[in-house]
Amino acid sequence: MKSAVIVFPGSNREGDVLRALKSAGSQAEKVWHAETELPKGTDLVVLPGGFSYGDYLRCGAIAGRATVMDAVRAHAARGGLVLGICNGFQILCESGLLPGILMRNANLKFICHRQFLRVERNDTAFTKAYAKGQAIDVCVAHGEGNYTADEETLKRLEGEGLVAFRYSDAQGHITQDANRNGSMNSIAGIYSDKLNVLGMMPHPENLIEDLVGGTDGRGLFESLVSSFARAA
Amino acid sequence: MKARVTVTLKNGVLDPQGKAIEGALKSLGVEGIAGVRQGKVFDIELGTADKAQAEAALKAACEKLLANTVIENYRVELT
Amino acid sequence: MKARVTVTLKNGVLDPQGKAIEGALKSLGVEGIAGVRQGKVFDIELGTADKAQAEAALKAACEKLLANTVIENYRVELT
Amino acid sequence: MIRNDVAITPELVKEHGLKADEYERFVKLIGREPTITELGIVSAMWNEHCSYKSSKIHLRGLPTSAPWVIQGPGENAGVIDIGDGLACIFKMESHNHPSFIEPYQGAATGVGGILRDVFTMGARPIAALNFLRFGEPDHPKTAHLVSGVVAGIGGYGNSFGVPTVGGSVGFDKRYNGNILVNAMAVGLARTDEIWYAKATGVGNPIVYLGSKTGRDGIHGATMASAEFDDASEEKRPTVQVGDPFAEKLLLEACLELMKSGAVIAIQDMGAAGLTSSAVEMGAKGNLGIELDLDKVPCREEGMTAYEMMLSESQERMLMVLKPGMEKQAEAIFHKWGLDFAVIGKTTDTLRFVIKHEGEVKADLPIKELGDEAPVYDRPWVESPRQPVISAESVKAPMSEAEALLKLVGSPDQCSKRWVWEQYDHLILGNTVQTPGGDAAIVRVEDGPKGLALTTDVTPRYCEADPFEGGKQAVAEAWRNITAVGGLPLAITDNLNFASPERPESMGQFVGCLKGIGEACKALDFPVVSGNVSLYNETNGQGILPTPAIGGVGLIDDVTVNASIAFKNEGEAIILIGATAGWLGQSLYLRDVCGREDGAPPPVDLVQEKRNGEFVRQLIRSGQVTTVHDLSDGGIALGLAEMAMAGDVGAEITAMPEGLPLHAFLFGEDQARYLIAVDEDVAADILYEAGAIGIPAVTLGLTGGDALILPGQRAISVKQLKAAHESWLPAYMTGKS
Ligand SMILES: Nc1ncnc2c1ncn2[C@@H]1O[C@H](COP(=O)(O)OP(=O)(O)O)[C@@H](O)[C@H]1O
Ligand SMILES: [Mg+2]
Repeated sequence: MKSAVIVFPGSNREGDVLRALKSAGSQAEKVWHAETELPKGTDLVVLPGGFSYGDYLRCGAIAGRATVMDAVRAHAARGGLVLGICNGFQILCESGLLPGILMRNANLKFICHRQFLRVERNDTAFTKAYAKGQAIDVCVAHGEGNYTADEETLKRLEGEGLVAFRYSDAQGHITQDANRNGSMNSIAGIYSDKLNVLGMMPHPENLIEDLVGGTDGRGLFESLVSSFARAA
Repeated sequence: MKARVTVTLKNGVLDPQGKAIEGALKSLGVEGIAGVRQGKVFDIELGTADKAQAEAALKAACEKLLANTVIENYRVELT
Repeated sequence: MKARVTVTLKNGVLDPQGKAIEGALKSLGVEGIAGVRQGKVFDIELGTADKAQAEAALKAACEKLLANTVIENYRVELT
Repeated sequence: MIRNDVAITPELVKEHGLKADEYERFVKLIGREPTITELGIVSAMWNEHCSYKSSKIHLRGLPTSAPWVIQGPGENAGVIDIGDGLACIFKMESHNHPSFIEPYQGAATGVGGILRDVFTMGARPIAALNFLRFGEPDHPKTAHLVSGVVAGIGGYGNSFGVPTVGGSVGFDKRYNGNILVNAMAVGLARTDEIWYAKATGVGNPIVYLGSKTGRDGIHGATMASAEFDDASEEKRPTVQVGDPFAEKLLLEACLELMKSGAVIAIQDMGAAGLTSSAVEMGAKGNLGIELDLDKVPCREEGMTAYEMMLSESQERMLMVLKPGMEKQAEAIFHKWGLDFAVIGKTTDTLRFVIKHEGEVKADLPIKELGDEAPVYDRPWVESPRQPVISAESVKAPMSEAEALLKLVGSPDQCSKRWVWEQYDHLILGNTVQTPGGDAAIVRVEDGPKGLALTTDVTPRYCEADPFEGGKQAVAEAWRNITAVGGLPLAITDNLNFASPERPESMGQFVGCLKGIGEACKALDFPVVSGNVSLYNETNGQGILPTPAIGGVGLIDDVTVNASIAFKNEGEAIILIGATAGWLGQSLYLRDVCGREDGAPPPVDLVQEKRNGEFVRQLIRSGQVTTVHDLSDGGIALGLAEMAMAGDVGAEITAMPEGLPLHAFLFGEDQARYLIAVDEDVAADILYEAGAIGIPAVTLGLTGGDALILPGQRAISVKQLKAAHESWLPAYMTGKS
């Protein structure tokens, strides 16, 4: 599998996700935001975490309008896979690839902590390596991760099974306490209609080694790589 | 020429920040505030003296970047 | 009663946000914008019909929370 | 001839923070009345912050070298060799005064400044730490300052993309009018790719990089050395606003430019901005500098030479480039969206010449600006000796169990989770030990090495006995690094003291420095960088003497380390080091008995070294993975922290001999560690310790869900945690 990690001015977790992709067996390279095309043969586009353009104006707003995003949109329209993590999720929402928006955390503070997520479905390219309903232990690090959408959008996301992950406790129960940023329906990540675009606030890329907190994040990258191993 | 663009959340869109500010004001002992909604203003210096040109530039700026028209409204005043 | 509080950066205080927006507008091809400074607005619903009370509450809200008076100015309009 | 259109009055001189005799010295040096720009320049260069005039002679006593030290104090940051061709570059710096005036921006720009110091030398920052002291919790300003400072540190570091992995937070009424915000940054570079401030070559271009210049913080450097009074809250427009986004771009652009081979010298613009960076580059290189201020990128209209020379706008750098490389350098900076301008050149005149709008605004001898700055041997008096308090003379006002619960939930000892959860401590994926333990551990690149990082000092000890307190601060940093398995290599210090013009506080400074020096020598732990912050006082009330120590240690194999958490049930808990039950200046005495007196615990550096080496070897040989050093709150607090971190209780059965229980449990004797090991291994360890004369005793066993102290009611780990975790969040939401 070939991954392109888009780097915007202010991206800062591109190295973390490159490491995760490579250790799962993907080829991966950085692509500068001013490019108009993706590298040939790109299977997966990753929008990494960070503070693109300082997160000034609205998180992800300026990056969402960068030149390279046209190429990313085209890639998604062809059914190509796109993964947006944290700031990447915010960029996906701002660029119209995913619905809704990420608002300031309910406590108005940046929060960085370990967090369990419930895997809502395991039949997508992103989650095959997990069990449905499994609680995975990853981390979050964001100031604006409070997922918000209008009622209709929310209904559609829920009705069509487009919620990818929810904040949960260690047993996979969805509780108020586990939803620290105040997201609607405890949403931590969502898919696009065709399940080929995933945006999520938590950082699976930081949980890929026992030495550094655990390996529950690996499944996501391994799922992606294995999807292509079979296809190829 | 100068302009002020005001961007506010559409009615019905939840404003967690405004809510938190309400809460904070209460705990600071500020009484008599029943609701807060937060928005943004942009004070813009225009590079043109032509009103029509200025308005076009401002509209473009708002639509393309300053407001997320899915959830926000904007208003432009030339000053 | 309602009020709008506008909070803007004092003159001379660096506005990293405004600077980034200026740059973004340029690269989006929006022409004719020479400068941007970003501020905040708060649309406030007051729990009182008494003007003097409302004004006192708003002043307290601004000084204590809404504006960082070290670097920001604020203006209150009852609407 | 240089035109002088502002008359330099005694008032003007005073406003610039120069004493009359200092001004006279300057006039004599240049042989004429200075221009206003020159007055500004000298006031910046000769203030305490830049000239170290009160501290210089005492700093000379510190040990600064070791075989692994590549660069000691005197550059932007200290550099040590960590093997494999890699260098660790680090420094700590204060932003106390700006943070008191505007906590968010003050703290944010403090972080920005220290990150810049580190990447100016070619290092990519890999970790940040911070050392914070606030006024008493009940003071009306404290919560606001905590909230702003913490948000500011997070706001800058998180966006910049460096993990903030450790620090320290404390409260004391002595910081009511003068908080401490010290930030430390740690970076990594190749040993053959380190950059210095020294300019070389005549006629080489001097370039300005980064953000534009505005009227930010004009007189900030003078402010950092001026005492506070009630009017200083009016000094507002000098506040600088940080732009972490610009700094991140500056980092990437600088590292890219350094790789291109275009850079001769580089210096960040920190305190006293363009003035001190330019003078430093020239003076170090024995060269003159000529600047044309018309070329300086400005953000505001009509800025004068005076303003440009003193502006402290953030996220700016000055470089000397190889001639002919300007275009290439400019392209790199423009790619990153940053300003780039050639603003001057190096000369062979040894003069610092400033031109603006066709006129010479300053023409000063460059070396003398630094070398001829006043140096003071200020009068000082030794701090009065405190009596040693015998353990028997201190009555326990409550049971030991209640006392422990009280301490665990006290402002100083409660969990600082509320703080460090606002910091991204996981970014870069190398944080092996997160905040909450003895020292943080970050892996170096892909391993196998790691760095152990900590910041420490116990100000109440330093006040009661500056010499022992200074020793203790270094020893504690050394111990915290040792406790995770690190080999302590070097420190950076941030010396926060009150006015040097009062002999008592000068005495504290002198005493602490002697203690620091002595401990550094004994422990092979040299000082490679640091910062002095004097005049920390309000209306004549000084802060506690607070020489914060930032320590760096090396772990050869980062997978072999120790943490404080009890990991298994049924393990033997062994206390290493001697216990005399020292209660003088202990937390127990202060927070449980309400007394702040007595001599602090003495630090025996020989024992310190011997005990530490023993523990480190136990960790490195893989025999022990659960270790906690003992400091504030003694054995009892140490046990509680180990139990809470691991969610495993413990029962302590060893009763002290000839010591009151509270002195045994809460005494703060130094050079001690608690470890927990399998019972079989325990016997070996006790034997080994005994063989080389290190005191070691088994206190009890881990297990159960409560901590049981001898003869005391069981306190459930849950209850401990509730007390430990609740104070700060409750306080910050106004519910305590
Ligand atoms: N301001 C802070 N930022 C990050 N971590 C902090 C901060 N304050 C305290 N901590 C963390 O909390 C833990 C306990 O701190 P402290 O009681 O000072 O430890 P010790 O007594 O071992 O020096 C440490 O891991 C420390 O890094
Ligand atoms: Mg410790």
